[in-house]
Amino acid sequence: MNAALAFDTLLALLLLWSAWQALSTPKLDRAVIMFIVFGLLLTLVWSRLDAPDIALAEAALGAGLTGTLLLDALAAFGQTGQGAGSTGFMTTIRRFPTILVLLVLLAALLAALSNLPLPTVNLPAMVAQQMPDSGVSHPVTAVLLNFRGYDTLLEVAVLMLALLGILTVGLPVERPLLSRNLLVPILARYAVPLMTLAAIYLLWAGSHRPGGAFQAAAVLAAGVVLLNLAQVQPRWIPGQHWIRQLISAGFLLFLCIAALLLMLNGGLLHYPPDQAGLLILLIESGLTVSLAINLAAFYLLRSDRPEPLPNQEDTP
Amino acid sequence: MTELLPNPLVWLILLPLGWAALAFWLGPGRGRILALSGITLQLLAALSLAADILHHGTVTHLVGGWQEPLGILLVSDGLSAVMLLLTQAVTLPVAIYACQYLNRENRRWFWPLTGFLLAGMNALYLSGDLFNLYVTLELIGLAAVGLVAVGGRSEQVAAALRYLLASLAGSGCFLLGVALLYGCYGTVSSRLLAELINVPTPPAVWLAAVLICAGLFLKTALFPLHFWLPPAHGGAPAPISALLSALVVKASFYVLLRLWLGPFAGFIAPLAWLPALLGSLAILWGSWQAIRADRLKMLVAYSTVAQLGYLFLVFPLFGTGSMALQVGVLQAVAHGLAKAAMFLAAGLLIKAGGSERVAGVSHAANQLPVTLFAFALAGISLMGLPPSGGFLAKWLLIDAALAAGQVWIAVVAISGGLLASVYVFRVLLLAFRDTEEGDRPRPQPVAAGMEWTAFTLAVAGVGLGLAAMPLFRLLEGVGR
Amino acid sequence: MSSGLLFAVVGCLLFVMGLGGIILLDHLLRRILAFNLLGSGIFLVLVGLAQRSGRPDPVPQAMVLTGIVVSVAATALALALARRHQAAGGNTGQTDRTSPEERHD
Amino acid sequence: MIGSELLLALLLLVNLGAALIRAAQGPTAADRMLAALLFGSTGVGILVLLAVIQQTPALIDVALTLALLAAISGIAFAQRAWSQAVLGRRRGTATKTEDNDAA
Amino acid sequence: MLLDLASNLLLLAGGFFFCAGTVGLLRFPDVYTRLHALAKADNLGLGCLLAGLALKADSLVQAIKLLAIWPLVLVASAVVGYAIAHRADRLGITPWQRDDR
Repeated sequence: MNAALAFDTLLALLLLWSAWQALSTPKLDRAVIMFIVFGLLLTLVWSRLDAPDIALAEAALGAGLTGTLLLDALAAFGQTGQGAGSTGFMTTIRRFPTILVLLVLLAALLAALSNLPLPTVNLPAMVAQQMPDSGVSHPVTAVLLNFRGYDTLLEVAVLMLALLGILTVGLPVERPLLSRNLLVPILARYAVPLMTLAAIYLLWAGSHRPGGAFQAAAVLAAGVVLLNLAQVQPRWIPGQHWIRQLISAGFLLFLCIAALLLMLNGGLLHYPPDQAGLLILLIESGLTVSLAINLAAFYLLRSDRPEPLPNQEDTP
Repeated sequence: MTELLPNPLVWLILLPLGWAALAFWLGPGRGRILALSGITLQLLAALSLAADILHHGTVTHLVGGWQEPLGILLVSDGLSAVMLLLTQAVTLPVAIYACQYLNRENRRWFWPLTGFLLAGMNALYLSGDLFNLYVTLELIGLAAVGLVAVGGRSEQVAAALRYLLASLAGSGCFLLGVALLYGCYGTVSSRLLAELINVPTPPAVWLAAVLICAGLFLKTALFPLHFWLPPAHGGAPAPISALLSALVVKASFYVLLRLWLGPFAGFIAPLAWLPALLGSLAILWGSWQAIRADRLKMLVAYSTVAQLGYLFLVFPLFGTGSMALQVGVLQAVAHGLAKAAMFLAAGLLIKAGGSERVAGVSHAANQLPVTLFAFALAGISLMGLPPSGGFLAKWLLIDAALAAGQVWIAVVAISGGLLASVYVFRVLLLAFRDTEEGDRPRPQPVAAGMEWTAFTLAVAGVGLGLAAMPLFRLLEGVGR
Repeated sequence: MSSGLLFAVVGCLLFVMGLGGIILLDHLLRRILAFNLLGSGIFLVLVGLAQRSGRPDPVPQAMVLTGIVVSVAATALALALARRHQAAGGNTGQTDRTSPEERHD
Repeated sequence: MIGSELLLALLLLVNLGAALIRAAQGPTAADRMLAALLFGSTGVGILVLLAVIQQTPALIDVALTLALLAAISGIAFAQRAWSQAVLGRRRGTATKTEDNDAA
Repeated sequence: MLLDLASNLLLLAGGFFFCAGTVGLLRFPDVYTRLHALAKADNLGLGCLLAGLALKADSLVQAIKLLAIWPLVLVASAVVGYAIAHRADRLGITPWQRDDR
């Protein structure tokens, strides 16, 4: 057992160190790489915490989408942002009281954790008890799509909103590729079908073991990003209507099922137990496509105009 | 009504989600008809819900049919019904105004963003689950940030960024508090937590309450955490500023009120002086900045900072047997109506005068009498002159403060009204001033429809003072 | 000390680090990284505390999955805003650090 | 049995710590990225060990996913982000932005 | 058991190669040589580790999954290694030579 504690402690230290590096290092590129490393370590932490679902999501997102998004932004910032603006912390006068407050907060948090009452409600037991009626046999999926499916419905809307926000702000302009090489398309040619396969597996696995729509979507999105890196898939532009339509279609499917259940059963997302499994699979399949395109669009959707002029407000 | 639309509270969430997603499907600039009919239906649903509550008391809905704490409970009482009514009632005129006001470029994603914003707010007012509240807060936050950036001018992008980071830090604090509560009690259901949290309160719960309140202060732009609000609300196109100032900041205030009177009621009362003190400072500081403001919309935005301060003055009055809750809600509603009207009017004044500066309103008295009248009526409510809703709220506040022996609250409330009159009259006096014709750009024509929507909202704000009884009836039995 | 509690403590540290980063750091990209650290910290507290007795609890795990989606969405939006801000000639060391009260133009 | 695997996992974790030093030191950005790559494959190793130690076969899926996506950030880095030989130190050195030898 | 012995030996070898890779990453003088060290850890270290665990796997499916990881990492490290070395060359980083110091 001591080795386990040593493992956890070392992992915790590495995690904290990489986090600190990501914030404090004066160089942006190092900060981003440290953050990618942080994501990898976090995957290990989630595995240690018996949360393979989260580990999957973290691995798929961190290695795929988040990493590339940050590296892309790094390239955009690299030319201007390295200088004086990035020297770390601001003037001492301003930062001192803030740091003091943060330290007090930290001390309070640690003190609060040191004597915590035991939970009064045994929610895991209730989940276990209702599992047979949930339509799936994996508890996390049951919570995500059934017991707290309403949260998931809103969460998908949050993802669409982020894309809407990006469209409103104005998409970044495509930057020229720095270098190409022949191997990447070859890699993409064999890896992307495998990723698709993995995504389908994760989607299917979700009903009885760790996996599910979001993880599958993250893997699929990573595949699309890889295709783009391999110059197979060009960037998307806002004029491509199918992108938007597929994204909203998955969400609307979820919404329609929710509304139908409300009208037939009198309860929002109130699945009949014997059809719950099928409905959840249907919803998850729709969501996988919609989420994957939504996530990929964060990276792939780029402006087709050179540099949109800041338009005058309020002129009809 | 109930037979026509069963489960109005669920439809209040599903309808905006549906039309927002459909508008997104349809593409840039589309979805106006969907949106307007959707909001109208929502208004009907909110009315029907309010009628239900008046007759049968609190309405609940178990999502998925699962009991708490396993499932999520949607719950609506008088308080949430009032906020839902306010939300739909303000959005409808603002949406009509936006149809004419926004140009093609600014209208591109306005409808889906607004739809998701409405869905987020309605879901928030109905949620009985702390984690679900977090999701709705994020929904509102992201929608609002997107709306702030509509138009894409560089100062708007800067304001949106500042707003986004503040909003994320705020909801982060909120979620950490929720995580601590889950760690202590094993549930995030608001109702169960209210039963489970008892005295002596463990330090972790205290800390959770502090974190949650701090996060919500930040999101409600309570002084000194208001730094993000003026550039965001002052920089966005007028109908969007109206939505943000009138409605969005009230959502996080509502959550605060709910938790303060619900799960935290047993132990947090000794801290009530803090929000009240910060609220007082907000009133003084916000009014002062509004008086000094150079741009008209900045003036109105700082006025929001000040008026939000009033909302926090009621906290020490809870539990003193007074009408503290009624006062707070009335102020929220009165400010919502008045501020929406004021922003809409300000947008028209700017458009007609061709200048964003306060000085640009000169001549408005001849040119846009209806708009100016709407601005003045909204100002009356903000100053707290009778018979407006703002008057009733401030009068009851002073009454309750004196009854509770908290004279300083009454003093702050009165001086806030005086300061408000300074900045309102500053605009009005300018508007009646005649300047040389050559000094100013040619006036732009403004559609009459927009003038009248602003006017309607302003009249509603004033009329609220005369018709507050139904609102008080709805609020009976809340927070007990 | 169970690994749940250990990582909950780590989560607290990450939260404070991230919050400090959002408030104190200058560069936008760094502040976005800080927000992600803050989010991860909260998620660790949520799951770690709930599992401090060593038993897995699916409810906070599902909540964290929801939270991760939300934070990915927020990160993507923040990155787009930051890039736009920079493209418009803004200084990446956040907007202007002077408080908005001080400028009224 | 399980103890020995745990010790091996611990050893790999120590390896990770050592690789972090390289990631922190650089000196070129590529060195950091190499360290991150080593993190990826060591991470995969630790994950499969944990799968055995904790008897959670699902962690093998996590390892598989990680292995499948391991190349992406490295490629993105080389193709999109790495534009200066030593970022921050030798700034302003002319770099060839486009090389089409592969095309 | 012979199988157990083989498995443990493979695990040990895996650990050794990982360590060797890390030492190389720390001690080698430039990007290209470090890349070489890294490949040892990726290819041999992980390969031995996976083979060792596959021998002990509970089921055939699990063993196949474990072994499937290996080619994935092999190809990934080859491609990324090439991409980084290629780009380093393009950026004008000259390979280290003994008399450089």
